[in-house]
Amino acid sequence: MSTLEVSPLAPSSGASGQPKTNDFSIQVGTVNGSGSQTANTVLLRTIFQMGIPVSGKNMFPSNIAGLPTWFTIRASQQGYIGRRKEIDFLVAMNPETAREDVMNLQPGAAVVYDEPLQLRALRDDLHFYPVPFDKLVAPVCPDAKLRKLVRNMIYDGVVAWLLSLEMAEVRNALVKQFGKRKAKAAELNWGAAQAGYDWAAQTLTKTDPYRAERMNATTGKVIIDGNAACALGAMFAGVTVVTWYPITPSSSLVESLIGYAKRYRHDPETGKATYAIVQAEDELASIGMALSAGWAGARSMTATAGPGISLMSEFIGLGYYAELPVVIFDIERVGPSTGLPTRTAQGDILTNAILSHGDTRHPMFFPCSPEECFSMSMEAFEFAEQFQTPVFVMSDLDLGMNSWMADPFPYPEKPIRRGKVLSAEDLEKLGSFARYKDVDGDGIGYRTLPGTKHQAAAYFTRGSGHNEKAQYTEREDDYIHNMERLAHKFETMRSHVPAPLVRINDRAKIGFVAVGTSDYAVRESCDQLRQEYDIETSYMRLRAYPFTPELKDFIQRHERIYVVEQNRDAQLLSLMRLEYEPELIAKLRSVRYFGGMPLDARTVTDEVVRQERK
Amino acid sequence: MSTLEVSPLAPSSGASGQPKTNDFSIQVGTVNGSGSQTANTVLLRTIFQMGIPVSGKNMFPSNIAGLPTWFTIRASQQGYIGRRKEIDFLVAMNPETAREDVMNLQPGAAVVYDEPLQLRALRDDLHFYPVPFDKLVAPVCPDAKLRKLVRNMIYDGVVAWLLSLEMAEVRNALVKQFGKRKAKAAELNWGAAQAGYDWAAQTLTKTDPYRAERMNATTGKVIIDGNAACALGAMFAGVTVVTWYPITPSSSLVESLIGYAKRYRHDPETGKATYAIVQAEDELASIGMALSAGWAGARSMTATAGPGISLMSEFIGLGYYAELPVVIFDIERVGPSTGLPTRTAQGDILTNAILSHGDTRHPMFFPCSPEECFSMSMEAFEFAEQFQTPVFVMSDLDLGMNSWMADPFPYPEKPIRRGKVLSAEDLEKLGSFARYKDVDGDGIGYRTLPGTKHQAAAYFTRGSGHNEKAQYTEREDDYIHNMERLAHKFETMRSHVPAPLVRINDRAKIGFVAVGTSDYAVRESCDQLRQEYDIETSYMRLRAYPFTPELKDFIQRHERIYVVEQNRDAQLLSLMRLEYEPELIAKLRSVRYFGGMPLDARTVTDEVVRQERK
Amino acid sequence: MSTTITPASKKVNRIGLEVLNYKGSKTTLCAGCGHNAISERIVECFYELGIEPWSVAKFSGIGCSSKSPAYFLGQSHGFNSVHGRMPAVATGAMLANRTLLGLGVTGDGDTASIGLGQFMHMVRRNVPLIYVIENNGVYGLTKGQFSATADVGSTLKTGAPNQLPPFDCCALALQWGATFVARSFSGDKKQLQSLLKAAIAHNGLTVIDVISPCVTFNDHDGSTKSYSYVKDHEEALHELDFVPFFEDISVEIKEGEVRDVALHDGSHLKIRKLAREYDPTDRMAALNALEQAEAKGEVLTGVLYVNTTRPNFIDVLNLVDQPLATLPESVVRPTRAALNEIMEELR
Amino acid sequence: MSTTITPASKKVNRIGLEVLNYKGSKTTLCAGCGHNAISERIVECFYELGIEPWSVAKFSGIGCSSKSPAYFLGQSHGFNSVHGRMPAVATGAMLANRTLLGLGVTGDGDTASIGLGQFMHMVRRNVPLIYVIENNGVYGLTKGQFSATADVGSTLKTGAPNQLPPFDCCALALQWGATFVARSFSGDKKQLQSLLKAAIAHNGLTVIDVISPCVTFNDHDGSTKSYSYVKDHEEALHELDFVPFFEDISVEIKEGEVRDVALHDGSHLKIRKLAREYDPTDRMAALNALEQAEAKGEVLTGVLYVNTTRPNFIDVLNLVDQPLATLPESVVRPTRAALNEIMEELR
Ligand SMILES: Cc1ncc(C[n+]2csc(CCOP(=O)(O)OP(=O)(O)O)c2C)c(N)n1
Ligand SMILES: Cc1ncc(C[n+]2csc(CCOP(=O)(O)OP(=O)(O)O)c2C)c(N)n1
Ligand code: SF4
Ligand code: SF4
Ligand SMILES: [Mg+2]
Ligand SMILES: [Mg+2]
Repeated sequence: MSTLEVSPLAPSSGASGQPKTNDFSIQVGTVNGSGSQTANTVLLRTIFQMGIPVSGKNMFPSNIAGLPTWFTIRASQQGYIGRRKEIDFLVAMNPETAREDVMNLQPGAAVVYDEPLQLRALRDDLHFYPVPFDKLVAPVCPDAKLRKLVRNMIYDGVVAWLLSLEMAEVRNALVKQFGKRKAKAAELNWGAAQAGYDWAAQTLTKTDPYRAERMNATTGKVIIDGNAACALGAMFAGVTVVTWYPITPSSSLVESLIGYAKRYRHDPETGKATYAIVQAEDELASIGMALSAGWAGARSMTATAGPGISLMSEFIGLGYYAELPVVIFDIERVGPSTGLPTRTAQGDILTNAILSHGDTRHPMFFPCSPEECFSMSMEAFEFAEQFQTPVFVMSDLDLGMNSWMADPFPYPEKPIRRGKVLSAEDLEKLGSFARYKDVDGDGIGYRTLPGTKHQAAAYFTRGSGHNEKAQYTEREDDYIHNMERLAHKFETMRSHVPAPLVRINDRAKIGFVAVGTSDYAVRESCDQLRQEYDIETSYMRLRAYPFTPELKDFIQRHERIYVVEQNRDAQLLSLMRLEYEPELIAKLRSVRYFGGMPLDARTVTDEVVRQERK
Repeated sequence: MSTLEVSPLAPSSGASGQPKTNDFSIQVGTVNGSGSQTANTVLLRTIFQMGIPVSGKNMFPSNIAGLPTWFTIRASQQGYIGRRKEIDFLVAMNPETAREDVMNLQPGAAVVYDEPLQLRALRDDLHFYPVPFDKLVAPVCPDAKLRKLVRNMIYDGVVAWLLSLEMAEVRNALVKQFGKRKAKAAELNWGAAQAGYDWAAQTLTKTDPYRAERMNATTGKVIIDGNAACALGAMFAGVTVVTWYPITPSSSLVESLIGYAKRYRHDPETGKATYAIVQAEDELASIGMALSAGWAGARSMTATAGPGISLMSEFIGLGYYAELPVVIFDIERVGPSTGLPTRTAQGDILTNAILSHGDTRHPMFFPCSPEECFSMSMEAFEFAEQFQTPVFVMSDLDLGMNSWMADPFPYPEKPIRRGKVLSAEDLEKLGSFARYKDVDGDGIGYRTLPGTKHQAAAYFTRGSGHNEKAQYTEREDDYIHNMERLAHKFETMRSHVPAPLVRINDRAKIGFVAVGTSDYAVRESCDQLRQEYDIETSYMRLRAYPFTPELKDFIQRHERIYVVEQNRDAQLLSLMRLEYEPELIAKLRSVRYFGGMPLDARTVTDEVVRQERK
Repeated sequence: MSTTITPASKKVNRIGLEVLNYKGSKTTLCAGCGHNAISERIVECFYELGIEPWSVAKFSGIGCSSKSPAYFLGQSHGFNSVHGRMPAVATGAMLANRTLLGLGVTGDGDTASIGLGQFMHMVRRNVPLIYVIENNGVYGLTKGQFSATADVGSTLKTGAPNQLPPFDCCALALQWGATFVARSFSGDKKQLQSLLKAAIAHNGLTVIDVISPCVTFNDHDGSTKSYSYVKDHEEALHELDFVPFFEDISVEIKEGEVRDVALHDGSHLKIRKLAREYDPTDRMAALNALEQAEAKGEVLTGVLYVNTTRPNFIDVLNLVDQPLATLPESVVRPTRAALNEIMEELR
Repeated sequence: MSTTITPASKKVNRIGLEVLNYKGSKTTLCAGCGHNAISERIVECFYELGIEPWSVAKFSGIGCSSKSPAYFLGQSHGFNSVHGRMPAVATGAMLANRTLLGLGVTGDGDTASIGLGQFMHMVRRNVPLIYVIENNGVYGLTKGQFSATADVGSTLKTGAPNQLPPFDCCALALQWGATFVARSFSGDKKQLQSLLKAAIAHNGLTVIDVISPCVTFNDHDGSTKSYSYVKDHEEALHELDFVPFFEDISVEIKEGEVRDVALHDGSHLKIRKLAREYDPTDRMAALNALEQAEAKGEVLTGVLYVNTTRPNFIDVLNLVDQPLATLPESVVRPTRAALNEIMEELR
């Protein structure tokens, strides 16, 4: 049948127009478990190594093999690395989804596809490039068993030719990917890539406008996922007790920590570990171990996602009320209940702020990049020990599991501070201490660690009523006094959490407020609004809860504030509603998306324009 | 030493003034486990049987025996049965607390106490009545082992004489208390009561102004605690599966249900049970069983308190998202974590509204009296099945475990409705159905029960992504569509939840809003504000979340709204802040109390006056 | 070219249903996953015994294994719940409707890690339910971490060895109250079939621990749950034969070394003794056998324990025979007189 | 009249502390509660062995039993956590500081009902810890409902009988990884003392199930956990004698029917066999003994199982000898070079 499809197949309508350089998005539609990961990463790295700002996002199903998966790569000379909905360049390898994928394209997009799929018939406004993958793979990969994997490298070659990517960088990327040890595999794949490239060069005529051109916008940068960055932050923060229970999308955080700790956290002489990483039986156990390790003086953490958060809530309440330091990494995913485990969201913001029964409030940090995953993880450990309370680091699947460009992480120059801990010597001087007394007026008491060699060191920790001396009490006044101190402690946090980042635009009547990965869409949307609608905007990216005074000022400064977030119930905006004056609340508008894909700028821009037009 | 204390001991200062009839509060300070419960209940019932509005509240510690306990009885001809802080009449039996109890009294109060405690020396502005309990008990109770218990009945006799309570009613109360079976015990106690009465009559001279006088304000009424009333509501709602895990203050709810079900829910022929009550291994199991029983078509429930709520949160999220009916009785107690298990609070309001990770919203019913515990329990079961979702009945320790006057419960006249359930016959007509399709525009789909004999009956229930046909999906549009329907379903609830009760005062600039047991303090406070400060008030008692349109109107109607609640973080007010326009929010003020005692009117009045003066 | 319909596919069972009526939606598990084989056995058994699909309720937790109920018995209600809490979910549904045939399918992580407490309490209650553990020693769905049934010395793909002793769900089950306990291997069609059929006939809790290799994360040499390992180390306790109550028994009975276990519904489980005498009604003997097998690195399969006398949880609760779920108002709402009586007592 | 100070109260132990230093605050439990007796034994043992109070960490869940850590060792840090999750809490603290002497005190509800899963996983890990179960078969603090260790046939005050079989925490512990397992009775001062002392010397998880009658809710005739019942049905496995490592052993050793178990710190647990031969190192034998005792309605007390070879969880994790909690920055923060190396790999 392939005779039916003679390339080049320029679109009858939708002229290709002037070349689009370093500004395109590629989507590869495959089946998970088919080993397309390598081919996709190589494609990503090639563009990265050509100095072009790039990001890669993996849309994978919640199963292990056989279901549709999409990998999207966005190259952007302006440095937009958030998701872009419109696909310019489709590589259709999955028979199940190829047709729908093609139908979703904008006119003028390009489609590289497996010839037998006969997609060409579907539309006449696209650039079609049918590729006989099976024919091409056979010669370069004699071993039939391996063909399924190597096959994918062929599209790397074809795409390389079409986008004029540098094959030298494709090779470098391959070597990087396979490392020294797997040189043979690297060669095999290189062969396939070349075969694809050569075939394309001989057979195809390029009719689409997309092309890459070397820049130098990525020099010195690294590519890393947020989970690995959090792991590094924890390791350099000196974490000593890590307890976890596997759950997507948080597992890879602890798993990469395991890998790094193996290399950098063993005693050179004895080979013994300076850390404990324990896979618990469930999240009740993992948080219980972590909390109590914090109680006993360790820098402790756990990582989880939605369902784990729910299971941890009883213990988190104990942590709040008994005042125990621990860092909880919540890598958010979609949904109540099991939801969509492999989709991204910012859906635990409100839940975590008040997690557990009774009156509670918990601090949250919101990293938006690998750099911040690294730095904020370290800050979170300091903060947890300074305030003797559980701290949530709120990441999400998009940040945690996708590949991001980042500046190399700076080595932490500040020494580790362990908070208000009394040593035996201190006790010798003081004679005694009252665990829950607000000595310094900041709401934070002094604690001692079990094992402190002093008769006055001991105190009794409990989740039931206690007075300043940590003695059991059911007295009305003791209880109220203690709860008011806890509220005061929370107020103290406002001047110690990471401050927001703000871009004030004096001509702007409206401002954006967002946290975490919504940042990329918002930043791009600011430009879209200016360029397409000349609407000027200011922008404040919050980096923590409780909110700092800057947020209030920012709201006051503007007529309308668009709070952008990735959940249904406007959870971030809700937290603002809880504490602000009506005049400020009156200015708050909500832009929400909760479909599980990384948030894109167009969605934000359209919604803002819609509301502005009202 | 008793020679030192010759009664009568009128206060040197603080003249007794004119008699105070049917308006006094009695506090009995004892040690828990000392069997004062009987004596106190008899005292309560005596006043009740004399037709005087009365309430009894037990302030007990979180242990089983040996710690201080206070029982307060309030008699009020005006019908105020909320807590009153000021004690008029103290019965001091506990050496540990007697002194502090006496020091806390208002001038002019009366103190009946165990002579050896020598309290008289403490103050000269009180009416002291020392009683030689040991001397009096010996003759009436030969068996020394029993004296500790019988001893308490003596103060009933003494108090009866001092307050001129009718001994005939004391006897009736005793008989009622012990029932036919324990006639001997009743006689023994009766003897003690008489001994106390006779001794008082001969020895004491009454100098205090407090006295009781027969009324007819209690005719036909019953005395019952809220937990028993909820149990009866559940039984008459036709509950079939009850799962629980013991926790104060909810245990007695299920325990009284066990008692009633044993009597009224067994098949007369076979003696088999028409219900299952299962003590689970913990709250994860109890809610899991209850949810799934609801899924399978049973009317199911569980009862718990704070810590149990936290443990249930993962399953509650499943119940919300998979749409499973279940009723959860949350008998609120004080605190985050273990807190003060035997003190009362309204501290789970915000937690329960959004319980579980991700975007969730849950309906809550707020009973404030035994009558409503009965009626709302029944409504809750209907509502859970109508909306196919978990419903919280928000009671508290004060309502659940204390003794309340109530009108006899009316027999439910409405037939039981089971919501949108398709039978085999329905399916035969329809041919097929889509579990999560919004056929009727109310956001509620139709379900089938497992075991329905029809090929089209089956569907697959899951907490992961599902489409209208209940098929697995990870599609963006399916997920958004379903979550929006769930939000719509929540909106539909507004017109089906129990409506608020409102008292509009046309001359009032300010209004109260409260739920549950805060009602008694607020109603009394309204009168205090009028009488003492002539401040007129309107009052709306909410009975459910989500809020109904009436609340908005009520807020609009008034200049300032005082939201009264028993927690630190203004949780009820927070829920209003989440959904109302700034103009309405601007009117909201907060009156909070979180010390664990039942809320009293004076606390409310003082706080309102303080804020009004500002 | 199109395939011609073979008569086989038109075959129906004793209640007139085709095998198609017992299938579920297409599996999304890995090709070759042991779980898929188990799903197929389930389809066959329910088809062959002619069970009404709508009388069955399927339960599972979370995991690859727990996904599988979507892939069999598509005409039965299914409840894929939360991780590790399926025992409570199954118990609740059986309380609501005792006439359901409950079938739980779960994983080793779901059961022995997060779910161990609920599993043990379900066992203690002897909830009438078929509880199938698809045991691969790893967390498949989260990409291959160890579960609490991973054997000492088995290694992850990364090469990390497991150093903690495994829980043996069969030992736990038979020691603490389950009344039918067996072990099998996803690759052993015949044995698994007779076990499932016997389980369907059993009245009480059946626990079947099925070694079900994870071809993606745990089918390498280091793993004691790999196909090769189990094939080499499997030691079947005995040959099994199952006679449904609607088949004539006499013809089947063979004298001699055959032990016949009569199940509550009149069907028979016939166990042909192998060399060693093995009495499946002796709990301690069963424990010892498991202990010895483990010491020898063997996987002991077959019926480990049967108890046909202990009452199940529903009987202990003395529930009426009809499903509680659908009792009429007249039965579940006490009379006006009852309410008056209660009110009188409270006056 | 005032009491004159007796010389006894001035006595000090080998580290110069008075018994007062080992006491806690006044108990708020019921007079006569078995738990109080256990608290007293703990005070005596730690005093007599001269343990530094500040080297001990106390853990508990929620319950009357779990309140008791406030009533002994007032100079030790204590953590009264949440219901049923003490195993995780104790494990976390021991990970943070391996030099602590961990003492967990909990109840049967806390351990066998809500906490069963965590208990089993702690056992599997052999966490170095003394885990004392104050077993009264009921929930004391919530006023007397059955726990999962209530024996079949025992009745509530209301007369309701328990119909489900009990979990035997000793059987569970010794079968799944605990390395020192014993049972005792709160009324048996001498035995409980030597068990606690041996536990202090043991390196690994010690589980001591102490029958501790609830005088308020479960000390009536129907109860198999009542004083009278245990007194009548107790059968001590053997006489125990404990020799701390700092006492001269030779003089103590008696030949003949005495079995001497050397514990890791050099101290000795000497078990005098009674009539029946009993080998506390044989797991299956221990299980059988428990099984038989239960059948006979006996309460078997003494050391049921000892294993001095299995490494504890801290050793399995290969942790440094110093407490992780207080390792210096130089040790826990990798070098600048390390970070550079990592960044280079990511370029
Ligand atoms: C509360 C919670 N924690 C963690 C997870 C993540 N999770 C999903 S499946 C799974 C393990 C499944 O292992 P197993 O039960 O053995 O099933 P298998 O995939 O091996 O068949 C985990 C930990 C979850 N879904 N819920
Ligand atoms: C999550 C949770 N559920 C329930 C309770 C209520 N509760 C307190 S103690 C207890 C049982 C204690 O029984 P046990 O462990 O045997 O201790 P005992 O009082 O008998 O010594 C329960 C159910 C709780 N505190 N937390
Ligand atoms: S990952 Fe393992 S368990 Fe999961 S489907 Fe694949 S083979 Fe089966
Ligand atoms: S209730 Fe029972 S367990 Fe609790 S303190 Fe009293 S006697 Fe002890
Ligand atoms: Mg598994
Ligand atoms: Mg107990």
